[in-house]
Amino acid sequence: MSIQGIYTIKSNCALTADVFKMVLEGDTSAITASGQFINIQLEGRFLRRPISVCDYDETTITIIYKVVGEGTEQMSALKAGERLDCLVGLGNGYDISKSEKPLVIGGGVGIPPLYNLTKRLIANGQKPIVILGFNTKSEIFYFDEFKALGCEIRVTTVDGSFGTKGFVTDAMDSDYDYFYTCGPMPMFRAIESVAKTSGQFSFEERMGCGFGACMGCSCKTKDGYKRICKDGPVLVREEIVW
Amino acid sequence: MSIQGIYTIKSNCALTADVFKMVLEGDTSAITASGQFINIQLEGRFLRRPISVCDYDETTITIIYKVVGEGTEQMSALKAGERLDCLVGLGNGYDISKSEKPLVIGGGVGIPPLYNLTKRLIANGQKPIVILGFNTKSEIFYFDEFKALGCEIRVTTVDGSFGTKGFVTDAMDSDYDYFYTCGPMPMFRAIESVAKTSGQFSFEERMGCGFGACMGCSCKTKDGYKRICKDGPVLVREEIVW
Amino acid sequence: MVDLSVNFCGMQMDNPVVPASGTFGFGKEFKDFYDINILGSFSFKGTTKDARFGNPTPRIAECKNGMINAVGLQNPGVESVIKNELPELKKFFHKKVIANVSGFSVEDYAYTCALLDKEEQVGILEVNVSCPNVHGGGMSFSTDPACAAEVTRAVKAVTTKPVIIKLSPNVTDIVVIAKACEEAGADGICLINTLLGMRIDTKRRTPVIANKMGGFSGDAVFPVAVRMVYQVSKACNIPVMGCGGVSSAADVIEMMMAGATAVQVGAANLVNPFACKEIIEALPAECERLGIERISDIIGVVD
Amino acid sequence: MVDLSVNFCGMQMDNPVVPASGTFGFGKEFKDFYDINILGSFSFKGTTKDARFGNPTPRIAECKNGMINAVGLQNPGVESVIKNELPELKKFFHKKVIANVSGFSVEDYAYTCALLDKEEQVGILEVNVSCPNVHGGGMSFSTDPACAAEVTRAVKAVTTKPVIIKLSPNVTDIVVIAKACEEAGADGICLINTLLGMRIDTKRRTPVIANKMGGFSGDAVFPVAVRMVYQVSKACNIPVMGCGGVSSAADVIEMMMAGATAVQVGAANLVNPFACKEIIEALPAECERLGIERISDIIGVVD
Ligand SMILES: Cc1cc2nc3c(=O)[nH]c(=O)nc-3n(C[C@H](O)[C@H](O)[C@H](O)COP(=O)(O)OP(=O)(O)OC[C@H]3O[C@@H](n4cnc5c(N)ncnc54)[C@H](O)[C@@H]3O)c2cc1C
Ligand SMILES: Cc1cc2nc3c(=O)[nH]c(=O)nc-3n(C[C@H](O)[C@H](O)[C@H](O)COP(=O)(O)OP(=O)(O)OC[C@H]3O[C@@H](n4cnc5c(N)ncnc54)[C@H](O)[C@@H]3O)c2cc1C
Ligand SMILES: Cc1cc2nc3c(=O)[nH]c(=O)nc-3n(C[C@H](O)[C@H](O)[C@H](O)COP(=O)(O)O)c2cc1C
Ligand SMILES: Cc1cc2nc3c(=O)[nH]c(=O)nc-3n(C[C@H](O)[C@H](O)[C@H](O)COP(=O)(O)O)c2cc1C
Ligand code: FES
Ligand code: FES
Repeated sequence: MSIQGIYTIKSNCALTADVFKMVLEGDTSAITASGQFINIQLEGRFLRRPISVCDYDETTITIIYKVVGEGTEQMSALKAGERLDCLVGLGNGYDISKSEKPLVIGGGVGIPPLYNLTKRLIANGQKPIVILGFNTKSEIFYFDEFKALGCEIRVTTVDGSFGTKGFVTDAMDSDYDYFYTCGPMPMFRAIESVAKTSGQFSFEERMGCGFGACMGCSCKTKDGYKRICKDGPVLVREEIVW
Repeated sequence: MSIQGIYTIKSNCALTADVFKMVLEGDTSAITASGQFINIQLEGRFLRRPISVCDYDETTITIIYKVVGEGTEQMSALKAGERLDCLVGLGNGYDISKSEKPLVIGGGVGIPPLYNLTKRLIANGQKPIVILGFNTKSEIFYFDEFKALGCEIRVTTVDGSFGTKGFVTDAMDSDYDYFYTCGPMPMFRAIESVAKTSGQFSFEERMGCGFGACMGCSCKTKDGYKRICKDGPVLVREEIVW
Repeated sequence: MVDLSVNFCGMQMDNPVVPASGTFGFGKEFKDFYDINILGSFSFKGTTKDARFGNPTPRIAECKNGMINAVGLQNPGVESVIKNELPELKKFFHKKVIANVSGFSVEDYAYTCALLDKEEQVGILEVNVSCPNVHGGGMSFSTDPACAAEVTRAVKAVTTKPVIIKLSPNVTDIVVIAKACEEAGADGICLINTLLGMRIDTKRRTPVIANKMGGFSGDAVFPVAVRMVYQVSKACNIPVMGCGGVSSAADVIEMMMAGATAVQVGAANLVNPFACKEIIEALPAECERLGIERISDIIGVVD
Repeated sequence: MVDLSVNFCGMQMDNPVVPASGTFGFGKEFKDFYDINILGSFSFKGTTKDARFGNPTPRIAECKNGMINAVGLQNPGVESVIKNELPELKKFFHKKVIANVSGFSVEDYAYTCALLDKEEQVGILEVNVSCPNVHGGGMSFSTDPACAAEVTRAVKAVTTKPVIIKLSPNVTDIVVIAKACEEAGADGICLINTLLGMRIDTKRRTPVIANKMGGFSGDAVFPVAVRMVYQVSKACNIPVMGCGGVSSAADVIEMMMAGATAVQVGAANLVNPFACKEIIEALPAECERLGIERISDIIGVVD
């Protein structure tokens, strides 16, 4: 069950040229799964901005966001101590009961929700291999943080400036029994075409509400329509209509 | 010639339950006469708020305003150090070349512009008598400040709780050769019906721009139409169509 | 104590605040945020004869002080609404609900309304005529007085419940349409639905919304809504349900003074799920500030 | 270097930014703030055959993200404009100006345009048809395609200058009206004029504006303007001057991608007298950010 609350910014700093990490303090009791998101109200913007939970504990939520437009630009200028109205605990999140040795595959700003997911998989005794795809070395973020979780991390860069040259799919040749992914649509299509197992994809869609009321974010699945914000953002491979 | 500038709030404090005084710091070179006004941009409000200059010097502008709606409410919560975008030096202001022994008559929040006017009249060697009208004692503001200017001050209150009981017109029985007034329309009508000399009235009107561009504030005068914001707010008794 | 109650088309409501169709689903998503029995009533998601997926996504675009939606009447169809949604709703909402009905032919409307007429939970039928008429070259029923009247008559013929017609603001003369509905037997008018708007993604050089254009609503449209509520309530003798850009108690009062008997809140619910609760809680103080003892006294008080 | 120049109806402009009629007077009030020769051009205050005082005050109401005006076409009349305003303007504005003309009969329009046709400072005649037709029961010329076409023909007959017709958005089908004007010989279309809106002073229980209703404009109306510019530019073969809610360089680009060849800025000038200057200065960087080398390349680029 999602909640609305006022969260205090503890920190907000750049990880790369246009990717920022913000830590929010407040009630996190509504977060029940990795891959859920929060919906942030920004002064002077009509709609809220949906951002995945990258990590959380009893009192803080960490988010990582890329500046792509006016709202995220505005977020990047917020200072510690400022307060934000957020809806928290939105979406279904990843179901981690399905795997033993999964691949966790992230591309660009699809990576953040996979951090808490990986942490949780490890805590649960599963053995994830994490593949992180970036365009180039200077855009890499959270590599050390993932490393510190103690599982295998593979990085791909399109230009080969770090790790394997190529796409995340160029690093998928291992034994795995499942996969969890978040990232851009072209990456999803590539994974869909090579993946050997079942898995879960986390989708993005423009949202009116983020909590299931407006039908703004619907998508067709093999099991009928689903709302990305409420029945998603995570969909299982088998139900997705590409 | 009016200017646009960013002004820093030096102080902002209550004079009565709903009347506040704000001192702004910035370029005051555009102010050339008593009775001119500034037009203040407030965060989140589409139109600016016109407020008379109560007093000014080389670097500061003092305004006095009553909380009557959302904009003035918002102004009352502003703190020293905050900055405001203002258009400054708007309107014609009072022409003080016409009198030797004038009455200066203000009602409620019509009083502020008369403070600088009175100061200027005295500096100019004229001998103003100031009549300030309020509803009741608790609403009186700037009495001491006017007093300190060293001219005769008469206060009227509708309920008689201070000074003469009644209206400003009940304190007008003296020798005078001209008058300057600012206040509500009923007061203007009363003055118009008893005044024995020529004089100047300062009007209010809802404004689109405040600098003469939109024709939002026009009024008919005997000399054709005038814009309250540019050709006014001060009109001479003889030209006014009541 | 301020009396907030109003009577809209015979439906007694504790207060005039009604979430607008399409922004409140079938109530489920909001009951987790607050007890929705505090509402005057609510208008459920536009329901059609058959289930509809609606338009392709993206369906939502942000605007300064508003949003555009092109949901396209996604709903499970009237049979499913009656079989699944209404029984579910009954568990947590104990007042009569407003049934918002859409259609693409006069028969569609009559069919859907005839079924909903039998539902004891439904207090009022709200007929959204801002839909393209497939037999009329795709022109909306709401742009032609004769079409709007025809829908009104067809619906009135199949129900004994009060019928209100929800009008589109995208017309030259709203009064002509409203009067045609009144003459055809409408018990009330609801307005406004969304203004037709568009935003462009300048990076991609495409419309933001897959459907290109969509329905613009939210704070920005309030002055247009107030104007139309005023015009229609002065011209007609049936009550008006005001809607469009309402997000505060002050807005509710302004809309009622313009002529609305009850007031719907749309997009504001999406941005702030507590919008209606906060408005209802703020209304008594706002009324007191303005010297209003019974909110029903101010309906259409402006000349 | 980004090329900001555009050619609108044969008028070569350094940039597409044009202050809208009624928000820039005859330029005088703005020349004290900045050198207005940086503008593409500007559209002067709506001018009529005879001098007009306009409507009673209050004429202005504030809205969330916009304003309502009911100035009522106050202007000194065309003779005085030609005798006093244009010579005055010549002293500080060295480009061609757009002459905004209003009228209350077809003859009015023709009379005023015939006089302005002789003025070498006038580059384009912008005919505002959002005025009540006194011979047509007060209905606006802009709500009927035949009326709008009649005005267009009458004006075209008395001038060799380009004629653009400025349309009201308060219509069911803007495309029908625009096409009627095109067929009648219009060289371009300007849209949108203001939406009809209303605000109420809830303390006094009266409309804020003496005239009750008025023209709503400013940021809030932008999505409606973008939509109409898009619809009309797709349907017509004559250039469109976009207008409505523009207040930034990004808005100008969005409006042009929707189909506008040049873009007018209205209410924004009133709130920020430097609005157009700031937009013109921001345009090159905004174009670079979006990979635009020549701004004229993006006109109507959206499918
Ligand atoms: C479930 C979910 C989780 C997300 N998690 C993250 C994350 O962890 N990190 C991150 O950087 N980004 C994330 N995004 C994308 C993020 O929401 C957008 O980048 C952001 O809303 C852009 O806002 P803006 O004001 O900067 O852009 P603008 O283009 O100015 O925004 C205009 C409107 O479009 C919406 N919008 C624009 N891009 C997107 C998008 N890609 N998805 C959804 N709405 C969009 C905005 O919310 C706003 O309503 C997520 C999106 C969704 C749906
Ligand atoms: C030339 C001039 C000088 C003024 N000087 C002073 C002064 O020194 N002290 C003072 O307290 N007040 C003064 N006023 C009145 C002051 O402008 C209004 O009280 C103020 O704008 C109200 O804003 P609000 O947001 O609180 O009210 P709201 O009612 O919320 O405002 C809504 C809109 O109406 C306008 N408005 C409301 N009341 C008035 C009014 N009386 N006159 C003009 N516009 C109005 C607002 O500016 C705004 O655009 C002056 C007005 C004018 C025209
Ligand atoms: C996402 C969304 C979906 C809507 N769906 C419907 C609908 O199904 N039926 C209907 O009559 N109106 C629908 N509307 C219109 C609203 O009920 C309301 O008339 C309009 O949004 C204006 O009110 P607002 O400005 O408060 O949003 C919808 C509006 C939105 C924002
Ligand atoms: C105060 C004011 C006066 C206006 N006067 C005229 C006019 O005389 N002639 C005209 O064609 N449009 C007039 N307009 C309409 C504007 O030119 C413009 O079409 C409209 O305001 C929409 O643009 P905006 O949203 O940028 O203000 C006026 C608008 C305002 C705000
Ligand atoms: S965003 Fe409203 S239902 Fe998903
Ligand atoms: S307020 Fe615009 S002309 Fe006076």
